Amino acid sequence: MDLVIDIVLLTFLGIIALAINRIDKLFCVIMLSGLYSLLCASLFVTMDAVDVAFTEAAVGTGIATVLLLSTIGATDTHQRSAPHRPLLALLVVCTTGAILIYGTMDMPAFGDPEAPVHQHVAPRYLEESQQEVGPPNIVTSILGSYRGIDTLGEVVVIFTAGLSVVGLIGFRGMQKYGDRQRAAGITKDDMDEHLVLRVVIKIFIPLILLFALYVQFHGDYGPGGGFQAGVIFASGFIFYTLMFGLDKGMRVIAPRVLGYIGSLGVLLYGGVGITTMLLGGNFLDYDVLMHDPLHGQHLGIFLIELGIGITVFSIMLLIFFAFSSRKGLRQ
Amino acid sequence: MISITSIYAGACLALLAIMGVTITRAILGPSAFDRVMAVNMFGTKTVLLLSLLGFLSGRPDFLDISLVYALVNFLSTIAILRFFEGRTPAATDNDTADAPSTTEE
Amino acid sequence: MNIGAHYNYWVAIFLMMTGFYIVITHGNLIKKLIGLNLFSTSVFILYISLGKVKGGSAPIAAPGIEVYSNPLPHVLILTAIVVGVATIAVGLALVLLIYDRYGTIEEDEIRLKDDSL
Amino acid sequence: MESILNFISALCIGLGVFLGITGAVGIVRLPNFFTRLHAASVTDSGCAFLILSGLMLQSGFSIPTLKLLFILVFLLITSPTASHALAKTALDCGAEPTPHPYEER
Repeated sequence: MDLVIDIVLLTFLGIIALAINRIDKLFCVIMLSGLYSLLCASLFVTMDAVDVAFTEAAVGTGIATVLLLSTIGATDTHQRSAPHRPLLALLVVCTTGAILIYGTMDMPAFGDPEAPVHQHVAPRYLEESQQEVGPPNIVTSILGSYRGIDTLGEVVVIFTAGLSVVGLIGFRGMQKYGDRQRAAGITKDDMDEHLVLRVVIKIFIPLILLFALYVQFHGDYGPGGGFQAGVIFASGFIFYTLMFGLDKGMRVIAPRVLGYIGSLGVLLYGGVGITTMLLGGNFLDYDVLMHDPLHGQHLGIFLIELGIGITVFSIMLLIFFAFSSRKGLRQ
Repeated sequence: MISITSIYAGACLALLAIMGVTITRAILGPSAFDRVMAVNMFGTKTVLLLSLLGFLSGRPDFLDISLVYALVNFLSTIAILRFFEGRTPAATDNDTADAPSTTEE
Repeated sequence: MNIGAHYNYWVAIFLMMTGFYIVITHGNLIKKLIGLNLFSTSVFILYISLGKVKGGSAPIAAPGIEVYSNPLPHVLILTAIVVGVATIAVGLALVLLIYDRYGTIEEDEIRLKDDSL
Repeated sequence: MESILNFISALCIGLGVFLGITGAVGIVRLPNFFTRLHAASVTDSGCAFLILSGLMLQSGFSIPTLKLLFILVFLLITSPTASHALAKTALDCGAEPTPHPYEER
């Protein structure tokens, strides 16, 4: 049964990819890529990767769609050129694809428990993480403890990406927006038009934030963790900004503050590492944080997940603000 | 008496069929709003599919994912609607009013 | 040969090649970025497919469950997704800058407008 | 008791799936955007309600039931809201609901 669902979902993905290639209306392409990422996430669930599905749903579908839409809103909604040398490209692509498919012939069958991937470190993670690290969610144990330095790298990458986006496009023209609106003669309060949406969103924003906190702190026991919680927390603010305007959104939390908060997250993560070194352990070796190694691990993972959550939240929101100040989406 | 698991499985298959139809509508259009509607409906069906999958695999603890889906689906719909506002019908009506300089493939 | 045994890998490769094709043939910068996104997603699918164990369950320990899927690819891909979106965001920021400078997001038109290219 | 509960839950899921399929037929066959939106949004809410209630009956008094309830409430509120906003935006952007769509085709 799982296999049937798997095959059908994969086929849908293939169809959507072809359609994305064919269609030259960028709006439609973005809709399809949203669908694509929803489908991907369902596929990840059927393949037991619940944490990944969680992230893909929150990040791939939510944030990516919003960013793409604001970009085409600020630039151009149509693709104006035909594909460039399609036959040559097709030849290259087919050759590469054929070689890759030839390569899969020697790969172990899908789901084979004897495959080499499952022989090396995974058995240790599965069998001993309960005694060594503690959380029932093994993905969280690996993310926070076994591969903590790796994750620190990723967080720094996200932080850098946020800085680059702000450095590249900044928050152009946001102060003048009110004046421009008045100059253009838009005095009508368009909030009245969306009474229903406004009320519904107002009710939901606190619940969304609460849910984000639940995802953050329940990440040890179920799917979730800092990455997902950060994005969900940011999406609460994105709802508010989309509905009530960028000016009001920035009044709730200013970009400057977001920059500070983002750095704080990275610092918290790195600080835990430094602390463990000062206490005599290795970098990010949480065993030394408390008397009992298991408690130390728990505290360490809690702190670094918090750091991840804070950074991801502030950077995602910062990127959203930067893109929104381009007025691709009407605020 | 049919077992409840086979009911779940049947419902999953039916939902997959519905999702297929929805994808067709999203690809064919014709208007941009049809696509938005299709994406929205697809999102709801995904939420249901994921809930069913949880019960099918016997671990219904992962419903948080469905909740996130519902949330994100709503978020993207709102973003799309904000994208449309203040645009002329020509910019939104995909297949009837193309920009004049568009070159078809 | 059993189709189910390699279908995941084949579709992942197909998606990867479609993304590649979009990146190299289309001149529109946003379309290129979406192609890149397809490409990276196909890698995610490949990794997660490798991690699946038949009859396994999600790697969250619970009483009464013996077989779990391999959690390592999940960790790698989880962070890769977030980094991927951050990358796309930087790419889109560059697209916005290019649009500011040249007034278009088509490669051919940019080339026409700038002699140094 | 068990079998009665199973029967009711199967009935709910079956009805939900039926509604879903109706909606899918609707968005393919109906002639213009507003009629399609009508088909999609009405069945969407009904389908979600029935399937999720069916699952809730299966999971008894537990955390999954609570989560399902949250999903249900969220979908029941956001789905009609999204449809409303979509229809409103379409209307503002110049899509006209036509009284006799079949005759114009």
